[in-house]
Amino acid sequence: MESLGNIILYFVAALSIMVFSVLTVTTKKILRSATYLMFVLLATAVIYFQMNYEFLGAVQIAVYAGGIVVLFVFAIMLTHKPGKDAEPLTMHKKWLGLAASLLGVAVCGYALFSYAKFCGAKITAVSTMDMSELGHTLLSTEKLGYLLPFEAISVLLLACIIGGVVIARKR
Amino acid sequence: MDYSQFLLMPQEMGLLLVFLLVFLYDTFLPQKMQKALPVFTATVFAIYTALSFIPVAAGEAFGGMFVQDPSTWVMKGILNIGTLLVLLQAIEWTNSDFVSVRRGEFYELILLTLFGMFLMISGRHFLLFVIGLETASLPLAALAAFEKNHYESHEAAAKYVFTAVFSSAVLLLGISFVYGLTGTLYFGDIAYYLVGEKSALLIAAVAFVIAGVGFKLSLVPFHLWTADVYRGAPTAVTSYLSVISKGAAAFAFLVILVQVFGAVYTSVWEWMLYVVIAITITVGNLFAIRQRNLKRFLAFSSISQAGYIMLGIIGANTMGMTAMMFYVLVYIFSNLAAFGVIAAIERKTGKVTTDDYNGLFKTNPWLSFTMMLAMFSLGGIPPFAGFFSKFFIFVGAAHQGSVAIYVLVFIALINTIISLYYYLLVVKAMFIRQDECAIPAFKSAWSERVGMALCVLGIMFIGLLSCIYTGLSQISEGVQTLFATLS
Amino acid sequence: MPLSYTILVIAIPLLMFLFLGLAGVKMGKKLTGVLGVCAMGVTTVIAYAVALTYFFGTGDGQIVDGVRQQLVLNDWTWLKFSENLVVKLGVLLDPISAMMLIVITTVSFMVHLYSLGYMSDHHGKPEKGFQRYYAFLALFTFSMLGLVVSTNIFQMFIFFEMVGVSSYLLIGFYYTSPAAVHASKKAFIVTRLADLFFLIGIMVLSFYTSTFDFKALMANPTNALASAQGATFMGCSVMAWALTCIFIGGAGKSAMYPLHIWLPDAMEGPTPVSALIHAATMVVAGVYLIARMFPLYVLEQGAMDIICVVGAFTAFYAAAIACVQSDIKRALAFSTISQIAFMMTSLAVSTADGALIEIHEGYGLGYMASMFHLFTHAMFKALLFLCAGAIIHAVHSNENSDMHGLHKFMPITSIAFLIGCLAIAGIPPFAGFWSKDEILVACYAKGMGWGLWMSMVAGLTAFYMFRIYFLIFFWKKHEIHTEHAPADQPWTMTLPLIILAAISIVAGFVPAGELVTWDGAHLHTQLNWSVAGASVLIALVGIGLAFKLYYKENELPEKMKNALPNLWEAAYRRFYMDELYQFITHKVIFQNISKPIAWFDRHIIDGTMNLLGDVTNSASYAIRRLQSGSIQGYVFVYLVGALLIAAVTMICVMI
Amino acid sequence: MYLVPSLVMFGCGVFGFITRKNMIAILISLELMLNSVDINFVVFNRFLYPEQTEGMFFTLFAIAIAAAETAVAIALIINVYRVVKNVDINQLTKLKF
Amino acid sequence: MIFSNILIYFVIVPLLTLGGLALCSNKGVKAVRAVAVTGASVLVMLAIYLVAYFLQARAAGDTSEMLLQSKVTWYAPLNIELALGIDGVSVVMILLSAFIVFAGVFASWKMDPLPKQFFLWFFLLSTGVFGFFISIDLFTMFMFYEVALIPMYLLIGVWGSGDKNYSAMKLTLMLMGGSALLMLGIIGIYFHSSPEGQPLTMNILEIAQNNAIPHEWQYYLFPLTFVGFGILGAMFPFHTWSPDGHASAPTAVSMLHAGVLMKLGGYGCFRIAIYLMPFAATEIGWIFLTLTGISIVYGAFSACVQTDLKYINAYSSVSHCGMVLFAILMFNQTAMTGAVLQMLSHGLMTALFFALIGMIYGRTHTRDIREMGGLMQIMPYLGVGYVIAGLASLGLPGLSGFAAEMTIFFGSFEHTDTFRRVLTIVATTSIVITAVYILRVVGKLLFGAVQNEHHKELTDAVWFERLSTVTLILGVAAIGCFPNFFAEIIRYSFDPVVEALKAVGM
Repeated sequence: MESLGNIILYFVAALSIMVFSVLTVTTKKILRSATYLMFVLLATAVIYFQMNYEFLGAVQIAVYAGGIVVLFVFAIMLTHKPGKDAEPLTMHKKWLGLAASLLGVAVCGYALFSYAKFCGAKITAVSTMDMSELGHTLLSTEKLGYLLPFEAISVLLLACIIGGVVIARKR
Repeated sequence: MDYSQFLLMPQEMGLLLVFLLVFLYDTFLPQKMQKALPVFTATVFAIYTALSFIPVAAGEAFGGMFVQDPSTWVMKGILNIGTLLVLLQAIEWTNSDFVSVRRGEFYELILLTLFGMFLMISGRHFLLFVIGLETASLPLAALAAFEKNHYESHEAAAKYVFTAVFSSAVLLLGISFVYGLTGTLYFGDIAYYLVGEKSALLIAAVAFVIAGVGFKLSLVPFHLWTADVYRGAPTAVTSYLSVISKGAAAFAFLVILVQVFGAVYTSVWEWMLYVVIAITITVGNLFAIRQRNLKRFLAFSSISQAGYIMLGIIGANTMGMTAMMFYVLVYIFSNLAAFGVIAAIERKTGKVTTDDYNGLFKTNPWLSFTMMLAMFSLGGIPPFAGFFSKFFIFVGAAHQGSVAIYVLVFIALINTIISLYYYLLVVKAMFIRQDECAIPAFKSAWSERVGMALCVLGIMFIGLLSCIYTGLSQISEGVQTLFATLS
Repeated sequence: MPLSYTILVIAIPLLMFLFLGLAGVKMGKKLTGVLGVCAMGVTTVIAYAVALTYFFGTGDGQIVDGVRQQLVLNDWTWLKFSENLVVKLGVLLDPISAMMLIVITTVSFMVHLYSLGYMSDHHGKPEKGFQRYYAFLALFTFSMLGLVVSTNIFQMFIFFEMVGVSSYLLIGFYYTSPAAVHASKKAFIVTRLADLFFLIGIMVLSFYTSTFDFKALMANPTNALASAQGATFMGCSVMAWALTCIFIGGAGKSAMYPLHIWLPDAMEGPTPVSALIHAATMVVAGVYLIARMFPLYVLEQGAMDIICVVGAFTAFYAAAIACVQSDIKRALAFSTISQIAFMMTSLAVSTADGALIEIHEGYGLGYMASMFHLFTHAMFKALLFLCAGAIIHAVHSNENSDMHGLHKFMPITSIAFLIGCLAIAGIPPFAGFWSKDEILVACYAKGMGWGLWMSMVAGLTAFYMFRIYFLIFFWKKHEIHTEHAPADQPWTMTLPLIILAAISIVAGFVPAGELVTWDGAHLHTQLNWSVAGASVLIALVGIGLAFKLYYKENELPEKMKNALPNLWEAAYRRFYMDELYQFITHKVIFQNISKPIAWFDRHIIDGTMNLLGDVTNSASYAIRRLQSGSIQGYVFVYLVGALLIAAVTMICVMI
Repeated sequence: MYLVPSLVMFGCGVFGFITRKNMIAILISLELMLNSVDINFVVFNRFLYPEQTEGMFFTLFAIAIAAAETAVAIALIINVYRVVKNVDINQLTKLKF
Repeated sequence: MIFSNILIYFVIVPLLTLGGLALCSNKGVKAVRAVAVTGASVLVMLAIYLVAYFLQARAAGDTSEMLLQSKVTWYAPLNIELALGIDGVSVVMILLSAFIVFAGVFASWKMDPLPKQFFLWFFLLSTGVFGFFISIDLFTMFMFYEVALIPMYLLIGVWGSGDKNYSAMKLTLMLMGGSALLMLGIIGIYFHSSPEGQPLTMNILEIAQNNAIPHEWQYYLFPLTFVGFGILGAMFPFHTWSPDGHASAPTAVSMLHAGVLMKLGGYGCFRIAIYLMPFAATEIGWIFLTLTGISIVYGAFSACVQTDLKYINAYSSVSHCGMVLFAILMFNQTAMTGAVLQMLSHGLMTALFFALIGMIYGRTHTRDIREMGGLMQIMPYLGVGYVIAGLASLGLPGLSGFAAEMTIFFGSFEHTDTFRRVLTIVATTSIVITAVYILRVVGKLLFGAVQNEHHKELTDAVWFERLSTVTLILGVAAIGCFPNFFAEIIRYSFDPVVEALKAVGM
């Protein structure tokens, strides 16, 4: 795991996450913003893969990069008006945003990095979870089993579907 | 795979069953029968509510992820009652012209959000809790946008959904910190790992969790969406948002704070909550003073009421828990009575400001009477239920015993005077002010009247009948394990 | 007649008051008047019977060892303050109260009778409040009788208040006249102020002696004084303070300087009322109070000295003012003040050197003289006032400039008035001579200076009385202003004049020394011829002077007035005492205390309360921007709020 | 160290949320925030508690939740677009004070 | 069974009256009056019976602190009971309330508009008042206390006059502010009501018995409760609701408020603040003693320059009620007895005043004394009534004020320390100032020439007005003539509290 390749890969992924994140929120063109988001999400998936959470990585790509970003693009297309994509930021808002995000980063960063456990924590034993095990856990009713959340999220999705229908209906 | 564990959650299952019935009715029955859908829903839900008070076996399911105990049972019952009242009051509205096409969805969404709240109440695992929370909030955005012919409705929905998602991001961040600290998401286990913990990460985690749940409860400074959404959303949805959603969040909050973070009560969150409560009550009241739109007004009033509800939590004792549940119950009746009147009048005349209510007593004495009782109850005037709930909540808080709590109670009491002021403004408009063009006399629909009558009964008798409080007290005494890790 | 009937003397007027007050409106005038007079007549008869029985009877332990005892006849608990301090209402008979019963009932009866005529019309119009008038008269009579028979100092206080109120009601009888209303208000408030001191005095006294009861107090005055041994306040013993305060209470009722200002104004009331209340009875309540507590006062020389000085000064002061008044009732009022001051002084010149046993010569004499003078003065001053009433009734004016030369028109009145004047001037054998002589003797006993001073005042008395007399009845020919020529009044008014005149002639021969003494024992007095002679001489000089100046119209008075215009003006304006009071009440109390307090209340206290409301409102207004309507703003507040909570807690917990 | 990207991502999300005018851009910022939380979970799971998988599962569900949220939000945005004919967040300030 | 206790009927009867009124139709004013009169009469009869019962029980040698005790557990988890009981003080207070309610009904005979609603609120208020006096449980006392307060808002707001919105709001908020302090105080007392380990209680007698409130807590709780009740008792500087409130309130409401409601303040101060926290009372009572001393003189001086009849009375009430609290803080039997006598006296007398003012106002439509004059000629009945009320107020023997004030002064003077004595002397000066303002108003209002020609056409009182005032005048005279009857009922009720005070070194 701790091979140089892995490290380089990680750095590439981490760097692209950071760079594209910044680009996502600073670019003036909305469509580009969505594209950068996709890069961020893909880079995230890379990190997941790198940590041996293949399933998670796959879901990330499928749902996020594949689903959500496409949704975004559709939405942009639907609402986009040519020539109106330039959105100059007011200075006032910029400072507010910067202040809030810096404060957030500072507080969270301090909280995370002051926590002793994290310093020097290494990836130790790498035990991959195979698909069947994962599936069983997902449908288990024991402790550390996720049947109930699984069912619950189906209700959530159902609710969101109905909600979407309500919203989307013309009348 | 022990699916019998689902039997431990009869209330949730029942609710889903009601949902299914409504769904099937809505989907498959012919158009001409659709008009009866609201009544059908209300009836079925009433039956379900009555059944939901059948005591259920306490126990854990899904490895401790889901807990059914007397307190969750009664809390769900309380929410059922509230929802029933909301449904009753909504009947007439959902049959109105612009809404009737979508009335089926209205009921379905209400039921599903209620299900989400049940998960919040009973969930003892952060994942389940978050799912519950989302189920309880996302469809509400759709509900807020229900009145398509009103611009405000859209704006309200947008505001709601953006802040909701943002707050859920913050909540998730907090939970991720908790996970980082303890490596588990089961409430009981977290508490175990947190004993003696005192790190910046924990503090950040607690703050973010408070922020995330505080959003639902609309605590200051996480409250700013409240007024706009209440104002913009259809009144039925507003009333649902203001009481049911709040009640569920309050209970879940109690569980999280006491059970998960109980070990760090004095060291971390007591003072956080202290400040939050103080400013919540005060700011809510200060905003409420100037409101002329009754829905906005009730939004701010509900913010300060949330502060009072939190007083039951900050004491972190069974007395406070009893008081909190009692408060929620009373609050449901009081607030729904107010919203019932507002909804009825809004439906008939479209008027929602205090000035429109001038001279209402002359033309519509019963509505004014109901409204007055609601205001008095919210303001904590005996012999109405609100007085008792306020008193008990103060007692519950003061039971904690520190001087700081007494100061907090004092602040809250001073605020009751401010709140009384604006509640009396409404009473003044109805009873004292005269207006040539007062709202003309009209007859409200039977369903509204039943709803309001139930509320009035509740306001009048919940306080006087001590058995309710006593029962709640026994129940919270019975779940003392919740407070086991309290430091 | 059994002494226990005394209670009737008090009860009948009370019942009359209630009856006339409640049912009077429904009754005719005649009936009311006759009923009132009859009731008063019965009361008078009973009072005489009781008093005579007391003075001359011997039964029931009235006299023990040659000393006439104080008898407590009824004692009903009215209110219990604490185990010791119990307020009782009862009847105490002793020489002075028995004497006062006679005085009060006599004068009251006369006035009742007189009023039948006097009050039947008011400046020619039928009097509307006739029933009310009789009810109030009965109330006053009741209060005054209750006062004199008080068994304890608190009962005395109660009835002090009661007579104050009756006086208030009667002065303000013509309530449509602003002057009368003002006068009644003034009378009440001034006496109330005095009563405040009375109350404080009672509080102090009763605190140390643990009793209100006169009998208990007077039985052993040394003990009573000793109970406050060592307790001092501002260098004087508390008992001296207490007794002084009580004296101030009495001084208020008895119109001693500087609390006399209400009495002249009180003449706004109907004249019979002035005769009854403001000449004969109520105004002597203060003297009576001191006399009642005489054993205590005598042992507290400091208090006694104050009384003495106040009395002597007031006597002169009032007499001086009386010399220049043109309103006959006012002049008589100042004369009353002066005469009461005589009584006060007479009481106060009594001294006891430390122990009660060593009786000074003037000790018992002053007391006796004072009471005797009280008695005679009541009679002749009532006479004078009733005469004045008759005159006023005839000419519808109080000013002597409207009178002059009435002798021809009202001979009976004139003669009665002359008798009154002679009596007050102290010409033998009229009543005033005897009593005033005793007073002067007592004064000379205290010291030559006191005696001379009081003799001079006596001379002044003769002068001003005859000045009035001459100005009314002679001076010049009467000019008829009204439709009818003035004439003697109907019998109801004339009869009392005659009776009182008769009493004024003979009252001096009452053996006061044997009947009215401080300890109930006989006091053998004899006329001190040197003092008597001197005083008669002075009186004659005064009368002569008055005759010279005022018998016939001449320029002399005007010249005198012009010679000392300031003095005359000052005396006419009563040495500006009213202006001083006016200044204190209106400028100081109303303008500088009440108004600022009211302002403070409205603007500061109430303003603070309103400010709280305003601050809340403006705070509400100030923070409304928070609710900007922008989602991003909301989220910003949300996030910063959460982060701040976290950060602050971190700082607090970590440090 | 693995948390730095997530931290930056979260910060960017906040920044974007507060500064952008376009509602869709705001939603994109939100996605960043949600995603950063996911990374947190995964990193914690892998580095601190590798023996179990709760973080991973939480992320799994969180992705689903995020998807649902996005769907509802986008539906609403489009709905708003229908009414006010643009997606400028500053339009949504009619309800205030 | 609690229903066998006569006391509970003091709450039930007004409630039944409420029910009866609710059943009346909105149109028929006759039925409303009939129900109201019936209710009020029953209350008076009950009260008289209660006095008789009390005297008989005491005469029979029943020396327990509270008579007619009975209790029903209400909120078991908090140990809240519906505990009833009366001592002499409550008995006379109930009597007073009953009489004033009775007189108030007649004073509002012609209430317009909405007579039914008026009486509904009116009787709700009386329910609170009676409930307060019969309770010996902190919670129920507090509850009834607030029940009595809130109808005030509507009674003033709807049926008042002048700047009624402002006054009603101010009155309600200030009194509710007081009750907020009170609630905190009660909660504090509750949590220290028993020694460690024993169940907490709300029962006043038990709390007093336990005497477990730590001294350092008493320092906080005493001011809270005292000021809480003191606001209702119009204690300086929290009296400002009183002038405005009274000025705007309709007649019967002013009567009830000044006559009864303000008494709740004094009663509560004694029953809760001092009785339960004797230590703090002795330690920091002097602060409040000073304030009440100021109240007495301040109120009187303020009244001197007012021109509105009701303001005069309101300030006069500040002065008189200050006397009540002043006497209560003197901590001895005599003064405290005087305080209760003063409550009775002030209750009746002020009610009488307000009744008369209401009747005069109803005729002249002004309360400004500068615009009136010579009313005695026009309406002699009301004039005489006013003079009697005035004389009672300035302390004429034979009317109620005198006996009460004297008892207070003599009781207060029993203290030997200079501070209290000086205050007592200061307080006594009020009798002069009172005379000044009373006579001023009587002189301007009733005497002198008629100021306004229109007033000459006015009529005198009619039968129900007469009945109302006569009831009160009789009460005033009864207390004035036979004060000992009342004092004897009251006096021994103070034994427990005086003993408690002695125990802490008073």
